[in-house]
Amino acid sequence: MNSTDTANTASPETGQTIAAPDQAAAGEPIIKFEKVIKRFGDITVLDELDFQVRKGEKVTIIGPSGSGKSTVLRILMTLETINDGVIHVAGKPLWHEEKDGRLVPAGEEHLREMRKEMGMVFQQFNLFPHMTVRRNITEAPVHVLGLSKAKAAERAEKYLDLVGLAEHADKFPSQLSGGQQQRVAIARALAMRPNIMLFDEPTSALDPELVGEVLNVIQRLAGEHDLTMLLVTHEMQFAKQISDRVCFFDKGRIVEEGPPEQVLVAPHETRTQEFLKGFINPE
Amino acid sequence: MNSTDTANTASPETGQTIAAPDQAAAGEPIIKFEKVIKRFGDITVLDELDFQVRKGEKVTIIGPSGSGKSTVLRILMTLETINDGVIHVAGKPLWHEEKDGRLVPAGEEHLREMRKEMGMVFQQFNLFPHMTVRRNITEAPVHVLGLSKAKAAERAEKYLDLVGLAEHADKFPSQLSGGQQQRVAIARALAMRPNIMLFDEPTSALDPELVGEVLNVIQRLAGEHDLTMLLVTHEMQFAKQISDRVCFFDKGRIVEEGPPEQVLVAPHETRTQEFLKGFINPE
Amino acid sequence: MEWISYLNPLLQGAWVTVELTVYSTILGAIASFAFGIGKLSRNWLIKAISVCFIEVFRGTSLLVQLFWLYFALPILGQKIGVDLRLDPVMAGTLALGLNIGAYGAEVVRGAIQAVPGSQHEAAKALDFTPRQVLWRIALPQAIPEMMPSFGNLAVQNLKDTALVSLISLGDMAFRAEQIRNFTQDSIGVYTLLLFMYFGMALVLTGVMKLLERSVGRWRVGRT
Amino acid sequence: ASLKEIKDNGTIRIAVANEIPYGYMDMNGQAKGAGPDVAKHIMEQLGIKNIKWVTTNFGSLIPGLRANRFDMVAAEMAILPQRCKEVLFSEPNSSYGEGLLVAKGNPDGLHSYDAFAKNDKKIAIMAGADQLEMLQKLGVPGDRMVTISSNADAISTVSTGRAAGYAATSLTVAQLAAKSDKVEAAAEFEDPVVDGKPVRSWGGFTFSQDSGALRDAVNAELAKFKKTPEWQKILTGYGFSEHDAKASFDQSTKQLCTAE
Amino acid sequence: MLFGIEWDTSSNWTLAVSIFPILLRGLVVTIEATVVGFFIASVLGLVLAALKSARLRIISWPARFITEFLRDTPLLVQVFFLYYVLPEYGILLPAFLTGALALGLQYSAYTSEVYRAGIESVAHGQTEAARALDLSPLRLFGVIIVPQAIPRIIPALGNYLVSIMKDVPVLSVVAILEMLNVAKIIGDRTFNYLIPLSMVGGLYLVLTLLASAAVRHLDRRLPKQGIPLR
Ligand SMILES: Nc1ncnc2c1ncn2[C@@H]1O[C@H](COP(=O)(O)OP(=O)(O)OP(=O)(O)O)[C@@H](O)[C@H]1O
Ligand SMILES: Nc1ncnc2c1ncn2[C@@H]1O[C@H](COP(=O)(O)OP(=O)(O)OP(=O)(O)O)[C@@H](O)[C@H]1O
Ligand SMILES: [Mg+2]
Ligand SMILES: [Mg+2]
Repeated sequence: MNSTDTANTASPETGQTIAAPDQAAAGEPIIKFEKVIKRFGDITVLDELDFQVRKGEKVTIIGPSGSGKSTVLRILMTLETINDGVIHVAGKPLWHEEKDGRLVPAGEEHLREMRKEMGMVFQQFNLFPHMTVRRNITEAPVHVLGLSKAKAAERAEKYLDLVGLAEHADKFPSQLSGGQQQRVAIARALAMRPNIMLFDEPTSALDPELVGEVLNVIQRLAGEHDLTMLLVTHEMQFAKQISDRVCFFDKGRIVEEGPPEQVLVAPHETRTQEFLKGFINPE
Repeated sequence: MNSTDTANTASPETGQTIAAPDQAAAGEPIIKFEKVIKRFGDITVLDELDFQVRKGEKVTIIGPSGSGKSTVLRILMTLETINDGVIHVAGKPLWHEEKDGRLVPAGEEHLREMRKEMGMVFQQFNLFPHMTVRRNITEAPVHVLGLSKAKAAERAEKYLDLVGLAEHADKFPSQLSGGQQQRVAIARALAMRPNIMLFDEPTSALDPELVGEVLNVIQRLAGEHDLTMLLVTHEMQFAKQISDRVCFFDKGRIVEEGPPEQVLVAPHETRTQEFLKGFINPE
Repeated sequence: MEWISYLNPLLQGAWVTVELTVYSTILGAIASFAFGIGKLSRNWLIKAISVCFIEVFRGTSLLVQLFWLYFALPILGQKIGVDLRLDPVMAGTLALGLNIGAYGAEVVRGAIQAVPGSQHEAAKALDFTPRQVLWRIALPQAIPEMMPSFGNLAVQNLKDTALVSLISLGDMAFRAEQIRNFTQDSIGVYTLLLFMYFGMALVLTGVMKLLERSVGRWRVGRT
Repeated sequence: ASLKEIKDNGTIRIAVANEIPYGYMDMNGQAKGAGPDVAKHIMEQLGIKNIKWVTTNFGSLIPGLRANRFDMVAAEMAILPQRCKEVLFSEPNSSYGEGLLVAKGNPDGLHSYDAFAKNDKKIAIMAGADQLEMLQKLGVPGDRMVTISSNADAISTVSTGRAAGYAATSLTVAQLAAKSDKVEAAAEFEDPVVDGKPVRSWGGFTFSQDSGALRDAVNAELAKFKKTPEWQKILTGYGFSEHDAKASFDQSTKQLCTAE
Repeated sequence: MLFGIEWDTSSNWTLAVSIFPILLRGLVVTIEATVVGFFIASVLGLVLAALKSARLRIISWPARFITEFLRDTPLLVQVFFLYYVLPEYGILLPAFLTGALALGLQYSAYTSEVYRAGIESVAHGQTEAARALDLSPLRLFGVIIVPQAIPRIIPALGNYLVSIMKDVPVLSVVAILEMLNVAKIIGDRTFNYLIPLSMVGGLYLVLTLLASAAVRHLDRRLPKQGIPLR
């Protein structure tokens, strides 16, 4: 954030140079994986993955269980480390920082700075159960961003309104339905004003009846032009509606990607076709 | 099973009389709820429920969480008692038995006899984790039906074949995927040769990718003309394919029922319409 | 009834028992958190100290600890020229508090570790520092988890106070011994004593339940 | 604490071992017995107003003095050479012989400690008491001695047959016998003879090694008090015979401490 | 001298060396009391657990009360009670048995909970599945529930075995010559408590660490999903 001094004169066209995030032109990759390798013990979960997301783009990741979908998001959020390769977020290397002109492994300070770019919504909501809905949302803005309590509460109000839960601010998460909890989780992530939102199967822990209300909120967010979205989901119909691009993952690689109409409806690859057959009615 | 001496001369047409199960004509109600009331503490879960299933019929129950869907199946399996009303299964009262010409509350012996009519498949599989797959299937035939071990093993073979898991007979449940476990559970229930199969959300604990293999097995069973099936599910597409009839439950009552094309595609009741809206793509 | 006359001296002893229970439970709670959190520390020295404390006080008998503090520590003090003579109340409180604290430390550690990893991840995603995660997220969630175990430990502690009678502290058990010395009425004295301890334990259990409910209020609701 | 500190504070801590009649607490927490009653008089004379009584196991009396848990012991502890190495004793305040507590009717016909060296019965003693040495010298093997932790346990130990007899001073035995009709003092008890001398004990007040001044002050007052009839009344009031009282003048502490 | 073994007070080291065999004699008693106490607790706990789960309240309530009472009163007082009160009713047990019985009684309250929790922890769904298959209650209990409960029960019982061992010193109050009592007597005679009491502490530490490791090993060896019985 305070790096406006570095290399912001470089041509925005050459993706290699470090550009200050605020000036990354739309269409410029805000997320960039280059030959990223991730292993858990013996198994290789991401296998020289190359992957890019442009600023403002809405990308959906689909693929069978264990193909590494969550791992991509978790690495971005620095919840997992990588074994090899380079990742850039908003023009800056995620796992490295520049010191005296050389790239060195990132310190905790740099990682915290990078995480501020992103917000994440988890499959299991992961609300803080011992705090009211409002505290859940204000806690980080107050103690991480240093907002005043009043300011943070105001912000909480705003995002609760956005997800349609203004009147539940004083309840505890256990008093809400799963769908409501997930909407609070979205509000909580938004209150940190991230440029990128990561969603990891946000509806798969929900009763089928409650899926709709969460998808509605996400759909509304997808309307925001500036917000970059990376979404893992099994809701094919929804993916088709909101995505600019769909990536089909298998065994840690992207097998097929493209506009949803192509990947979801008329996939080229047999692996994709097989996978989609498992879903009763992709169209 | 050894009750062929009772009342098997009564006319099969009059549903009131007690008919031996094997001779209940197709089209005759094999399951009949009359004004059944079920309460848990203060809350009334089934509210004077009237409900019938004919022999050989495939009925799907849908409805919001807490509407009493599981409770219907659990009562049939005598896992829950009822507070009021009468239930007949295969022409015999479930919770009562005839003694000296009078109906008295059923003893354990009668309940065991009645349970033999039915097999149940649970959401959480509930396999016995300390037994091999084969033992899971043979345990009850050997110790309940009194089959010889060889005979029971043969039968296990047959049903494992049916669910496509013949080569996994010597594994323990923990070594199988969720979908495979659920198929074993189906084989286990079938090995008791029930006339009625009860399925309580058999796929909702499964990874989306594994749902298909279980539904396939159930679909194959649905082809059997004699088997009565009662299925609770949220897989609307599947329900539409296999059901003779769909019942929409809400608050312990049947709000709407009829052929799947009507209930799922063009429901009359607003409550049903609202519920189905939650599902992205019922059709 | 003869045993009515026991009641007064026993009640005097009961007060000592109560005081001792309260002091040592407070000391135990402090030790529990200090060493329980210490055992999870990334600093190896703090971790080693915590592990040693926990293993030593859990691994030896309470009565051995009590006798050691009361009889052996002064001798050790003499050897190194420091006055380590503890009076019985001090020795009793220390032994009871540290002993229960070692068990409590494991409870604290377990409860903190039982906070799901997903909570840590959610907090990290919101950019909390590790210290903030411990104090704002993990501990507040862990405390209600600890309460049932703490309740059991408090009752355990109450029972253990009876052992201080063996270093001549005038608690309830000690008074009972005195009365029996005097009257030789074993049945009366011990029956009364057992029921007094039982009553105190029931009260203590009730208090801990109330406490449990008050710290876990957020756990009400649907699930 | 030193004599000066004690006088300044006006408070002294005195321990008893809950042994009737030497020193014990009654049910209301009042100190009683030959030791405490004499000690109360002495403290009055010394101008020390408050006495904090401490009850402890007999075995903890000497460790307690050494650890400064109390200033003085008024338990009529027998003055013995090996104890003189650990603590200071006042001049004798009393003397007493030995006794044996047995079950009612003395079913085993026991009349001396010697008997236990010859038969296979068990004999109870109190932890830390001097009967242990006595019995060892008489040749009673260690595995037939049952150690109890206080006098209070003696009646039940003997009456229930956990031990055939309880070895203690004659006074203790008489007191215990009076408490319960399940036990009695062995009649015609023969004093044990150890190293050629009949056993008799002399009891006094006990102090830690660095409390010489306090011991001297107590000695001075004790000598004065022992000349008065009140002193004799205290002793006889607790069951000591006149012979016991008189015999307390027979030996000096110096003699007792250096005796072989 | 104790157990016919003399000690040498000339220095701390010689004292430590000379009393070691004496302490080992005490250790044997400690282990004996632990084993006997544990045996009583295991059996009595099973009885209490069975009574507590009885359908008849006239059986289950007293059993619950007894469990609660045993759990909430100090072992020390229970030892005294048994030692002094039982003989008044003509029940005269040797001191060792009295002590072991007290340990067994106190811990039966705990073990009864272990049995109950072990059985209840076997998933509710298992019972339902067995019922749906019409297995008899006996078969359900013996073949489905118990084999799955055992891997949960055994380690918990093992932990109580260690706890019992740590409570044995309380029996010293009725003159049982277990390790701590032996050390205390040596201290009373030599006026050096530091050496014998520290040695007892060390021995206890070794003993409990070994025992806990054994329990953990057992816990790991037991198949988590249960032991199949034929
Ligand atoms: N912490 C971990 N330790 C070891 N292996 C892990 C870990 N996390 C994930 N894995 C493995 O990495 C692989 C990919 O996991 P990932 O969670 O990214 O898959 P996914 O595509 O999100 O699957 P799902 O649809 O089931 O969520 C899996 O094989 C998984 O077992
Ligand atoms: N054992 C029980 N004790 C108390 N209440 C119960 C019990 N079992 C079920 N209920 C209540 O009965 C109601 C109906 O439960 P049921 O499980 O039949 O619903 P359902 O339609 O199967 O819902 P879901 O889709 O969540 O499985 C719910 O409100 C539930 O809370
Ligand atoms: Mg995932
Ligand atoms: Mg249900």
